[in-house]
Amino acid sequence: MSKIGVFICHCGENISATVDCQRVAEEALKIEEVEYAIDYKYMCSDPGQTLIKQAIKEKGLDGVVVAACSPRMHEPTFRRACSEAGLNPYLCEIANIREHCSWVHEKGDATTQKAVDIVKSLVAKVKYNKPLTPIEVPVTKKALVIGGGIAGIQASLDIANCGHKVILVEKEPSIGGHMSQLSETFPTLDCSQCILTPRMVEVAQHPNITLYTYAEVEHLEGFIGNFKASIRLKAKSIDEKLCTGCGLCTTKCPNKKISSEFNAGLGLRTAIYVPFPQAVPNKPVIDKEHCTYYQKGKCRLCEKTCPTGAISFDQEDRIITEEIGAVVVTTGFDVLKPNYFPEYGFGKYKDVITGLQFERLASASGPTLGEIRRPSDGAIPKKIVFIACAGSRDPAKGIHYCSKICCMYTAKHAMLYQHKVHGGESYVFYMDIRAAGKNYDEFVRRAIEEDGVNYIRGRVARVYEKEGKLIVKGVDTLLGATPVEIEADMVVLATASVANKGAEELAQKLHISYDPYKFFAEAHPKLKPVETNTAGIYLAGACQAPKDIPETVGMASGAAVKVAALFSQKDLVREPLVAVVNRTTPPLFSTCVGCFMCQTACPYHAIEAEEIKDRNGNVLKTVAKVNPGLCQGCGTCVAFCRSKSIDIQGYSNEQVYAEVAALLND
Amino acid sequence: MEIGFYPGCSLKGTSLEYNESVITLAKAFDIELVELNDWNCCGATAAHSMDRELSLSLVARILALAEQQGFEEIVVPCASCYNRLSTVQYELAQDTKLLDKIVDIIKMPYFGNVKILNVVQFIEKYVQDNLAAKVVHPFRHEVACYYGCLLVRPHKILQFDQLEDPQSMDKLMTMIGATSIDWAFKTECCGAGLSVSRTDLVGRLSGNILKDADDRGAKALVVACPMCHSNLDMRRPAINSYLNKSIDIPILYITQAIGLAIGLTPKDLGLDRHFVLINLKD
Amino acid sequence: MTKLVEKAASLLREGAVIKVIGYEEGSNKTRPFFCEKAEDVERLIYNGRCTNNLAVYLTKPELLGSGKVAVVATVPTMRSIAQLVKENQLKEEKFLLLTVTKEDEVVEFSGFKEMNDYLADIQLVIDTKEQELINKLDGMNREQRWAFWQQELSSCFKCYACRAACPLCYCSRCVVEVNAPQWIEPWASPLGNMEWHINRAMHLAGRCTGCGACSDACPLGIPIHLLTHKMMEDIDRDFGATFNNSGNVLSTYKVEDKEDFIR
Amino acid sequence: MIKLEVIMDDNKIEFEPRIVAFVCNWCTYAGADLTGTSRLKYASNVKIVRFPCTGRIDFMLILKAFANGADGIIVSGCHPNDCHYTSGNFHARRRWIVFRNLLNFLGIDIARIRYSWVSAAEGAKWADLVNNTVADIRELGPYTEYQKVANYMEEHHD
Repeated sequence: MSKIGVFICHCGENISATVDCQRVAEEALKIEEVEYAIDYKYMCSDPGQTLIKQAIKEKGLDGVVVAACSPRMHEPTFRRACSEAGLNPYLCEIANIREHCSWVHEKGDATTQKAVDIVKSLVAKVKYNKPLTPIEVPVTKKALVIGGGIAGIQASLDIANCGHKVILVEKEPSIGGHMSQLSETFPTLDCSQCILTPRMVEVAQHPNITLYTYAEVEHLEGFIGNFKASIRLKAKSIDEKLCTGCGLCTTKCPNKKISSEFNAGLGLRTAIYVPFPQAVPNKPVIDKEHCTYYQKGKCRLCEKTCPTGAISFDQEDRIITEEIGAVVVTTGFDVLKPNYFPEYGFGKYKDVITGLQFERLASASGPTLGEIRRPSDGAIPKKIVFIACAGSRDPAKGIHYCSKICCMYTAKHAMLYQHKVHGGESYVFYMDIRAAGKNYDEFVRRAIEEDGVNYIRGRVARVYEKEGKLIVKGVDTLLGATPVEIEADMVVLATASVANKGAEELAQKLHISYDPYKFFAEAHPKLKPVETNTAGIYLAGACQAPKDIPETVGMASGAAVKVAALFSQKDLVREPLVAVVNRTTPPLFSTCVGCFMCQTACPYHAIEAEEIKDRNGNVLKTVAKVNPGLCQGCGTCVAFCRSKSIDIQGYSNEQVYAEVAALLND
Repeated sequence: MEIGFYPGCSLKGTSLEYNESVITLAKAFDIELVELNDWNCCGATAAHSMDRELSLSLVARILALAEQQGFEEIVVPCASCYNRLSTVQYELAQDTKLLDKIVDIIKMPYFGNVKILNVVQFIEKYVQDNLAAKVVHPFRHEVACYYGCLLVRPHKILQFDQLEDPQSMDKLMTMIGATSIDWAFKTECCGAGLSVSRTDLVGRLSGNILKDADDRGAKALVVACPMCHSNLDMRRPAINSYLNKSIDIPILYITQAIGLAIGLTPKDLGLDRHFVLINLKD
Repeated sequence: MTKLVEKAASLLREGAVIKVIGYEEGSNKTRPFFCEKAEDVERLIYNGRCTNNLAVYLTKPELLGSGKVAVVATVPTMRSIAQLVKENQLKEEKFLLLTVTKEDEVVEFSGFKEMNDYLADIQLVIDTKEQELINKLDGMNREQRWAFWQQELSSCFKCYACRAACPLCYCSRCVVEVNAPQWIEPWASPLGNMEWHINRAMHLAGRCTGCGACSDACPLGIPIHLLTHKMMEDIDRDFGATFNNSGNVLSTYKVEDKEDFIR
Repeated sequence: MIKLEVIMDDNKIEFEPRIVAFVCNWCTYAGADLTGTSRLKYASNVKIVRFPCTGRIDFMLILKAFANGADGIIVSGCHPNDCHYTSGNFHARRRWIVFRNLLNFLGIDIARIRYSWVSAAEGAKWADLVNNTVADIRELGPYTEYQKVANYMEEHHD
């Protein structure tokens, strides 16, 4: 016979407004083996918890059901209270009568009855609860940061400065990310590279940071505190120990006409290349796809040129494994390919470019050394049109969401244009101006009022070329939908920010969730913005949603603190809600017959074969065994076991069976 | 083989030559277009802006007739009919309550599974594969393919070609030896909605289209819509007076252009019915 | 003396195996025969009337003893053996597998792999009568099917002969013997009978090799094998799991598995 | 026991189906929490049983729910590719495909089992799912066919 206590919370009026809590308590007392039942205004408050603790002691309760809000909210609170009163915390269950009852139904008998039924089913369950002990797991105090943009750089530095080891993996030959491509940054117009490159160097020199560039995460297994990552180090075809970064090879490479990723396609690079002069590490890699030697078997000019003999054509990709305790994902974003909009002629007309390309034109390190010149003929555009929301907030053709950064960078672009091209005319077609942020709106006002940028509220229908001009046909909705036609020399599209390509694949490798746009999903939109639903994996920067630099840096530091907090504990304590294969007396040893169907069902490779041996070491039987360190408690194996030899703690067969029966039986 | 055919009113009146050329072209590829028995108006005129139930019922009856007469597919050359038929089929598929109501009105069984083909889709499906082999007089001219509004939008419903930069007619024209020019007015409005009431506006809108094609060196415009055709062809005086210049580019239905390429006679293709003379020099 | 008898005699005489499991003539049908002495080999027969699935004995160590055992396997027996191997139930060194061809030649397999290769070329044919019955049931409406099965299952008195005859029902503790919780009432009852047969079918889903031993064993002639056979068909259609690549259909998955009922 | 029958205007007693929902903790349970947080109203006939994952849901629990008097059942978890445990829902999906075919072959009314994917963000979808299921089951009426089989003892006493 159990002695169960039932505690019904009013949650102020949140529950009691539609559920008759006193009535629930009365009905609960009628349930067999319920020793005590009481309702109270705020069960989670101090006096409320004291009520539970006292009852446990005074009535000698061996099971507790708290009927209150969702267990996802206060299950830990009430379990802790039970534990403080000397009751094993796993003998406490939560009946969710708020989210699943009082908030979703009108006041009335049916609602109260449903609350009673929910209480009944959890009382039935708790009778079969068993005292459990948390599992303690050691933590590997080394973090993996995936992506070497500003988010990854900041997170790595913060974690490393807390005294923990960091592995930073970047898929490109250099760290720096999109920020290194930017000209100047809003709203201060300070030079992006000037503020970024010192951080890049710091990463390279930090004793706690191991940097792998031209590398990608292949596989991640394990769980919080105990991950194992395989990282593919792509062959750079360079012996980095010998290479001095002199750059002679890049001048001799005969293949000079490769579109430069760093210059967003506006510049050219060689097949052996350093993406940009300030790259970290400042050593070249050979792009095998474009290298004459790799493609045709002849050339090796770079090899002949290299004074230190650092070129190594037969290098192969290497895969290394690292044991780590936490992961920060900082893989950033990509820009929507504007061929979404054939009506804007991107790809067809050379002088229709993306915002990112404009950044390169405006950058002192860019293909035009910072002069705004048309890609087609190098002329300075006298009239330029910026089209905001090229893809963003466009459910019909682009994406639903706002890319957040375009209003600001478009204002910056127009401003930079006005500063660089005196007497030039600039137009911005926009839907709304979203300039929420410190000094942001002031910045946009400055562009309009001081620099004379013409803002036209309306959409552009079409861009086409006529007699060397780009005809931009749009509408001015503030002038009563007047059609506007501008003969421009250049058009800049503020293309939408989208998830990085490969984001979905990476999410599946890491077992983290993502939204319909393939941005990684945070664990809670407000309260857990840097956590993912997978313990031990954190997010920072634009891989979670479009964001600007200050936000990204803030988020990266936030993620770093989460990692540091995890690493500050000696051991990680895990919930003991894991699967167990039964054991019994010889000669049966276990009812498991060793068919190992459970093994293929387990997503965590947590099921091992255990050989049961006699004293002489002869194998008597081979049965399944669950590794509690690896098991995450999904219970998929349990449902597959024909002989019911595996069960899961906390959701055992007896528990759920009793719960279902009690829910339906009046 | 036989395929269902819904001509609609234009093809029986102002665009007789479209009707002739579609049928002749199909015949050249051994396809008989069988006109639906007892067909009615598609409701493109006033019905769909005045009375929703009527406009749905008109089309539902047409599609029900096609089902009844055993057609899995029907060819609908008029872009406006094609648009109405497709839209109604889509709307009825989305809303079962509405469907019940309409079935109750037309008093005919309706399953909504007849496939509706516009003329370009018809050519792509049944003509294209054997086309190259049949070309005897390659159509060696610069042409501007003009799609207009009804053939490609709304994309959500029609799911045909690229909304802003359609290419299907351009591809077909290339197959018969033509050079299709890149131009900016492929899907601009020709003013069909104002064709009768405001011919001055038709002159302006169609004029802009024709001027761009002319500026870019097109020797002919190729269309697949009777409204586009009549505006660009019949309203040429209004156009020329708006442009202050005389443009004599002829307007051909795609079926006529292909027909000429495979050696059908101008008469069979109804070329003599046009206002602007077709006088293309090889 | 048939070639099978010769082979068995030589295996036993040379001590290559301690027993040969095969068939002998029974009162009016054939029956399994555990031949342990060379002088009994003449009783071994093999023909189309040998229908018992001998694989059922291979998971019972108490019947096998502690030496190598030869098995005269029919095609259905071999299919069951193949499945048992996939489920880690048979040790290769324990068995010497034999089969007899249409021409009465004895084939000796070097191991499980060779047996699988031999099986790969043989199509699984579902008996036409059975297929007709399945089709008939598929053609009924739901209420009729319900009535059909309620009628059929009402005569089940839970003797578990179906379980005993099935080579793949080798659990040391069957789900009907689990009592915490008591998933299935152990006595015969309308609910318990249905739940038992659903469990049996689900537990055999993707594993059943279609030998039909279960319904042959049923003393009341309930066509219970239709349940597992129907599942074989469905699984084959839905997951493309044919006999040769099946084995573990239910505890594996494909991302592209198709269904039309989860909304 | 509080009376659960609703008296309709025309004095007809409307049947209130009893429905159990088997949901996973991470998506649908959280989604149903969101329904609550958003204060969306839905029918009170459905009671939720929480599982760590749809992969955990034993097919026998569905049969047991019917045997214990459920008129309808909802089974719901994370959308494909979104499983908290990466693949529990894929295993569950395959299991339900097979199980559903078997039940149908046995003449069990599979229209009474409603499968869905409801994510943690789909609070409104959960409310719709519940309301639609309640309406559908109400249309189908009580599952007396199965309950008769389950309560064969009572039958004998009658």
